[in-house]
Amino acid sequence: MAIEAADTAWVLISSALVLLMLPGLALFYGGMVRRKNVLSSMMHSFVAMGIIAVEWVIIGYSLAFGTGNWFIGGLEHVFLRGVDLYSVSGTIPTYAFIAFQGMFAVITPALISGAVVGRIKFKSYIAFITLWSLIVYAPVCHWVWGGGFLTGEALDFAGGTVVHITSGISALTILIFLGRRKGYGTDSIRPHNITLTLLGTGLLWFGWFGFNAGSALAADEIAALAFMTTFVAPAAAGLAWMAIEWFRTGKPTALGFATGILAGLVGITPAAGFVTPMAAIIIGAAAGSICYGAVVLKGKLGYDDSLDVFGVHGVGGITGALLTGVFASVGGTGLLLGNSHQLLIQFEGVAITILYAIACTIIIGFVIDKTMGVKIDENAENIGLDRTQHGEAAYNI
Amino acid sequence: MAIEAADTAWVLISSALVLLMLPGLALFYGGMVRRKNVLSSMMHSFVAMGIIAVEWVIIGYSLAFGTGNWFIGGLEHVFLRGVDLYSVSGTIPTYAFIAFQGMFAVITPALISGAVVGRIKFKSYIAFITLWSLIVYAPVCHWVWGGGFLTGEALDFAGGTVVHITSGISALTILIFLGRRKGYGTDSIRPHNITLTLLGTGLLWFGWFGFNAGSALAADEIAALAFMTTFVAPAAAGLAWMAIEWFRTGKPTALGFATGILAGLVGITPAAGFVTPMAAIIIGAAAGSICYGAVVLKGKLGYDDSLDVFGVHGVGGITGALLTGVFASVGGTGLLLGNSHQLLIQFEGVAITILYAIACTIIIGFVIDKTMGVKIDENAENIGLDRTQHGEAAYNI
Amino acid sequence: MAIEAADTAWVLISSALVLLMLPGLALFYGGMVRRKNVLSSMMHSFVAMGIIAVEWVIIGYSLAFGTGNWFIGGLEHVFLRGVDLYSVSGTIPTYAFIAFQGMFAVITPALISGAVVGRIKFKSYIAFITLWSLIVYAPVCHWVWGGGFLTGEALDFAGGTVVHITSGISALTILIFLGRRKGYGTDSIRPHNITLTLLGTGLLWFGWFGFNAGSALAADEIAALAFMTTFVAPAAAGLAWMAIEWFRTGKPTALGFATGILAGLVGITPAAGFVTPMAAIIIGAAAGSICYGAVVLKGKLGYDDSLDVFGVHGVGGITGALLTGVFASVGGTGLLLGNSHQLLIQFEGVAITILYAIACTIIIGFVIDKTMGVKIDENAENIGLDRTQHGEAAYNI
Amino acid sequence: MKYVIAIIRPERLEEVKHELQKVEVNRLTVSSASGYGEQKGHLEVYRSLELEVNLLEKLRLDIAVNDDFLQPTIEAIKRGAKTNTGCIGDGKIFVLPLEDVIRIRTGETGSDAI
Amino acid sequence: MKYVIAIIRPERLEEVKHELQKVEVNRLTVSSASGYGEQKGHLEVYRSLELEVNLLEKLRLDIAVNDDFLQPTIEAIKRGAKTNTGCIGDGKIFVLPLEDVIRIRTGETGSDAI
Amino acid sequence: MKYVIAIIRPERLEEVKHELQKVEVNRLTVSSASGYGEQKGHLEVYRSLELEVNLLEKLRLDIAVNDDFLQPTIEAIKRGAKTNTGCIGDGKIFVLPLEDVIRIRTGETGSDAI
Ligand SMILES: Nc1ncnc2c1ncn2[C@@H]1O[C@H](COP(=O)(O)OP(=O)(O)O)[C@@H](O)[C@H]1O
Ligand SMILES: Nc1ncnc2c1ncn2[C@@H]1O[C@H](COP(=O)(O)OP(=O)(O)O)[C@@H](O)[C@H]1O
Ligand SMILES: Nc1ncnc2c1ncn2[C@@H]1O[C@H](COP(=O)(O)OP(=O)(O)O)[C@@H](O)[C@H]1O
Repeated sequence: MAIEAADTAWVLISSALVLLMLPGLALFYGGMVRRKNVLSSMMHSFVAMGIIAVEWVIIGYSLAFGTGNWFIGGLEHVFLRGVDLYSVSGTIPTYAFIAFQGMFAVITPALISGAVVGRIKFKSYIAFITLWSLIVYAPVCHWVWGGGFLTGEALDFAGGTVVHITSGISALTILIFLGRRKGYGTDSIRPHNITLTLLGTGLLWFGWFGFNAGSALAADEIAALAFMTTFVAPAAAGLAWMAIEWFRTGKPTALGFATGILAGLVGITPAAGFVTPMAAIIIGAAAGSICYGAVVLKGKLGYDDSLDVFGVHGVGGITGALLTGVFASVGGTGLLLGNSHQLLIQFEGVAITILYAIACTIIIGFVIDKTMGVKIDENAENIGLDRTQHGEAAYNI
Repeated sequence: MAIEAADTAWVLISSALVLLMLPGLALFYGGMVRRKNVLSSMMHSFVAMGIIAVEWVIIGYSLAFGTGNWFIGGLEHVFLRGVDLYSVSGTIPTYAFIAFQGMFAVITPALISGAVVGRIKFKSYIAFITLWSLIVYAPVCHWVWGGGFLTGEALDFAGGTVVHITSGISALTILIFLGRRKGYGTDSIRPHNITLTLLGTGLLWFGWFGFNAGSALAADEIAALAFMTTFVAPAAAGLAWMAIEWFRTGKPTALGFATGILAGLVGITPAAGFVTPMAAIIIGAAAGSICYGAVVLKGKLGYDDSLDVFGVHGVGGITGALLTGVFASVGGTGLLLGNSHQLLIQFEGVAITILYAIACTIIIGFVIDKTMGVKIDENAENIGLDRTQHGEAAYNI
Repeated sequence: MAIEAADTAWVLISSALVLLMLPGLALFYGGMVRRKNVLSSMMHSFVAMGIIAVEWVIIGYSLAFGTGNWFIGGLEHVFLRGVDLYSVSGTIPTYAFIAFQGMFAVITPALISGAVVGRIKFKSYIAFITLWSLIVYAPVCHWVWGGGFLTGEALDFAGGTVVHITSGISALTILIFLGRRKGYGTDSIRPHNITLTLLGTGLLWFGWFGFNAGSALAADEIAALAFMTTFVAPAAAGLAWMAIEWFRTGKPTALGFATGILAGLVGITPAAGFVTPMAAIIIGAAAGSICYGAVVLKGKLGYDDSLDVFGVHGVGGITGALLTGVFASVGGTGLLLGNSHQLLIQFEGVAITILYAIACTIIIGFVIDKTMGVKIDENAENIGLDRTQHGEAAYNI
Repeated sequence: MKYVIAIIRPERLEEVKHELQKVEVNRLTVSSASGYGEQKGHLEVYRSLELEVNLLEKLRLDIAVNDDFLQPTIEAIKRGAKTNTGCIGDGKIFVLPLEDVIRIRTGETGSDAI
Repeated sequence: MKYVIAIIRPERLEEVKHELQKVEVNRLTVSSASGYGEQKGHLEVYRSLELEVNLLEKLRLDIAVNDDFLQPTIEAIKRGAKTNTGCIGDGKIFVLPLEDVIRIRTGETGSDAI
Repeated sequence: MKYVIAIIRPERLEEVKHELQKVEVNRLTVSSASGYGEQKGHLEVYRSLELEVNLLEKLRLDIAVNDDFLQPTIEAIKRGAKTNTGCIGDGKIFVLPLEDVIRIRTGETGSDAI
């Protein structure tokens, strides 16, 4: 079968957009940590580009998209065996498909890093994401998109479950081994440069058009729809967050608005190509509000998910996955069109993924903690990870 | 009619590029203000993404592109009624068209924010852009592109009139209600981080390829031409600005070069797909020089259009619109090809838009000033908008 | 012949991506210099966008891609004569081709600027790149891609020789006239903001997808392959650099990882569309390791190629060009497939380019040094180039 | 001679400079600092996490003066630095003895060099 | 009254503040500084170029105290600033005479104003 | 003992440090500051808007010395900080009395601890 040049162009540029989300994420997170941890935090995203990209072509792709069974793909594409220049996936070259999917594999573990900033050993982080990508990401990706037991059942347009729920839940779970940062809750822990975070937000939104609209895997009407929903949902989410914050604290913060946008991007991800723009506004507003609540709750409960990976990606992903089951009206039908079954399936997909992510993260965390240790010592935490883990200072005179 | 996948891909990626101009603008402006106002300034761009995006799909699109009359579109597409997955505009899905046009609607009021930094109330800013987008942007957009009385008459390839003249003129007008910043003209008001401004310039130029070349609404020869002119015009404009500045003050500044690039981008916008690359160089150089003059003049006249929205977007937009009437040679003919009538129409379009923008801005400004007040009090201005309007500090230790 | 819309869209967006590499480069370099030289360093990239863009359409394009002879193109396309809206190159409008190639012309001299930061006169820099682009870039581009004596012989997919070897070698050569920065090798010269460098790295990688995959000049299988190799090679290179650094100094630095990524991007450039992804991983790892070695060697030898243009672009480009002759297996065959002749040709291309670049750079440098002088005086160097050359300070309160 | 160190609110700098100029004190050195003091309860909210910020941005002025200028200098700073409400956080002035001053350019010393 | 200037490692700030609070010294001014001193040999590596960094990040505390608070203040700083290993670079305390203090808000002077 | 505060041009730091090392003054603390002084007329142009910048970047050195080191220290700073042209803005040196010094690491006090 021949490829479609237009679809190829679209998926390639979408892949590049998703790659740009990594520096975007690095800035988004990096701006929120203290000066002494900014390089460490950014390196979490960058090193994921190194490790997971290589791991993906060696084995990850095969595990996720190889034929395999209901649970996991086979090993037939290890080292990209069986793929060559003329292999085709749908209407695009398989290489384009592998690259596009590889970007998703890269960003997912990097998302987790927001929870662990300022106190995780760099080598343990590397070990963690390497294992996690194989043990959690590859199977869940296979379930939902690669021919596993949820494929064709659960609606997940661009990765609400595969990307955001897995990472958000695992972020919360890994805290078992990390606890809080020293000084948590005092003014000595404030975002060191919110302009970086805003720039990161901009790059993330930009890249997310590739993430969501690219997931149509063709330059067609569905891509246009997904583009449109990815435009309005984060807008609505940012406004919702801002409105609540303004009302509750008297000030609409820039950081809050940025977080709201992100919540909206997460929330619309599973629904992007399945719902109308108007439904997208509702989903966005819901994601913004609910994530706001989750983040407030965190503050009350006192666990230190430092940059709110759970509150935004976990909660936002769950919200989006369930609301997809409510609002789906394009290429699938949800509750509002009378298909309550879909909501059930969505719920099932979410629940299984949550349990699986928790279990695996505990095991991986436990193994790493026992072998190389997860948390750095207090003195190193005081001095900062940039200096102690990387031997650098981000800012010099 | 079926869509063209390649055109769809091109318009979608162009839309994403235009969205990226918002963070670009936020950085461009944010770098030029003082540390204490940087988040406030960036939020002006970000919040426009929130508000106008939602407003656009609810009503703005309908007012701009609904059938309506010579002055304004109808209400038939309110809440995107009548648009569905398979709606087509030209050769692309209507959703793609709406998204692309929505990006223009978002960026236009955000441009205005450069004039008002450091002293406008956040809530008044929100009220202003919400109203302005309906009252000024939607009608002018309808006139020029949506079937109104200038459609097919005035040449405005990508928004010299619709985007830059409206925003530049309104920026100047709103100063009636704002006056100067405290300390205007002393060294205590200097750009706090020019690297941000340069990065913003880079993102703006990058995004502008989507803005201009995307306005071809197809991946065709016109798009390639518009791309080419958007490449060389800002280059020439930056050089022109730099040359004059070097000659006059002895130093070629980075900020000046960046401003020149922007002036060139603005200047070529209405002409992008109508002129040859060589004409684009002339237009760019002209825009760079004339905007330089306008900015010098501002300094002499002493009004505080803080980041020169009028000097760059207003004057650059007018320059471009008129020169389009001079140099047009592709898909339209200008003065140089003997069609003096076109220049007249261009002039007419510019004049009407200016008058309309001034009148509406005065009314909107007046209403807001009387109800919620436009300017913050002096103490808050001293402390800075980040702290007083948003309760944040951009930079912490 | 008609154009292909999909190929046009792909080349246009790729051109925009390459343009974005300029701000990317400005940040990459700007972050590594001291605060007092950051604008100067960034301006080196920005002013190249101004000067070379204009020079390219006036004469550069004609010299590179005009018919001409084995050595250089003719003058038939000076001022883009003979090109109009409907001119076609391959399957895309000639304007798109000119824009895409123009981006390459712009970035190549800008790469050199990394070697000369902190001590070159701005006007001399301008003179240098203006001449260099005509005397070095245009001919070498003509040799390899424009119909010159290496066209169809040497394999250079996206500019390993044309872009990276020419710039890397010239960067080293120009140091003859510049010597070291004052204070070289002491702690007073440290990167002032590594977050900028990381962001720059991200933008460069993103843009490089346009650079490499766009060089297919079509949205086809080759583009997908080049995309894929541009994804994994830098990943492998970053990991290689990090591994060696970690082993040797005990700390994996963020700056090192970023440099490794860049080395991998350079290394894969000539090979991008000619090798499999697995070969790309090897090439990337090789480029990362060998460039690391080159940079260490520089430290030992004590010459002040400030930001390692030679170590990364020169050495990386040579590594890539030769390894292309080893691993080529798609659209060309290399040593591993028994074609030792190709390696020889690669070697020949590299050697001739090196000699040519050295000779011309010496001549250009000599002329500029004798006329306007290349290096600023010591006092100005102490104060910094931002203040003395541009009359600005990047950061103010 | 005295060495005066004043800690003020950043937003009062212009006023203080203005008042100092009035009493012909035209030379000073400014640096940024953070203050911990009585002034508390300034609340910042980061993603709904309320932090009681007690490290506050301040400016520090160093002014060397001849003895007869001391009192006017202090008064000028007070006038310029005091907010209308006379709030906690308005700042403090410290007076240290100063033994000698040297102007590098000319080599002058003592009260001439101030 | 004394004007105490202490140069400490940035990472010890929280401990020092904590110790100072224990002895009821609640007001201080912090600023960032770079120190050159004995403490050398801290090596940084930039792209394999080894730099011996002798300009080190420090914090500077300024604390004005009444005479009877001087000794407790010094002891508190010492307790808070000393690393377990008592390494070079732990810092220094300088004690300067202080002639007067003025609280801007109230106009109080002398030891009451501290 | 004396506490020397010197305000210099940022670009002279290396020279000053060099001169200080020659007279065996190896410890100092550097911080950044902005100076207002005689030195005016430095013009900056932002988008053609000319601003007379009177807030100038400076470095501030703090050096505690024993009495017999005072004169050499002052001379060294003067040598290092003076520009060829001896321009306005070369800076100033202030000498304050210093009552005590404590080295945190060892607890040493007085002139031994300097
Ligand atoms: N005793 C002191 N020593 C050092 N700095 C002080 C002292 N007292 C006040 N300051 C500085 O002055 C600033 C203003 O103090 P403030 O809280 O207004 O004091 P008060 O309540 O005594 O007026 C503080 O933030 C701190 O930086
Ligand atoms: N005599 C001095 N004058 C000014 N600052 C000093 C002096 N001695 C030490 N410091 C400051 O204190 C910091 C810590 O000094 P350190 O190297 O630990 O000294 P020591 O080896 O004497 O304990 C130095 O980095 C410097 O900033
Ligand atoms: N009396 C003073 N008090 C505080 N700082 C001063 C004083 N005089 C000078 N300075 C500082 O020294 C810097 C250099 O002063 P400069 O303008 O060269 O003085 P002069 O003209 O007296 O040589 C000033 O920018 C200021 O920071």
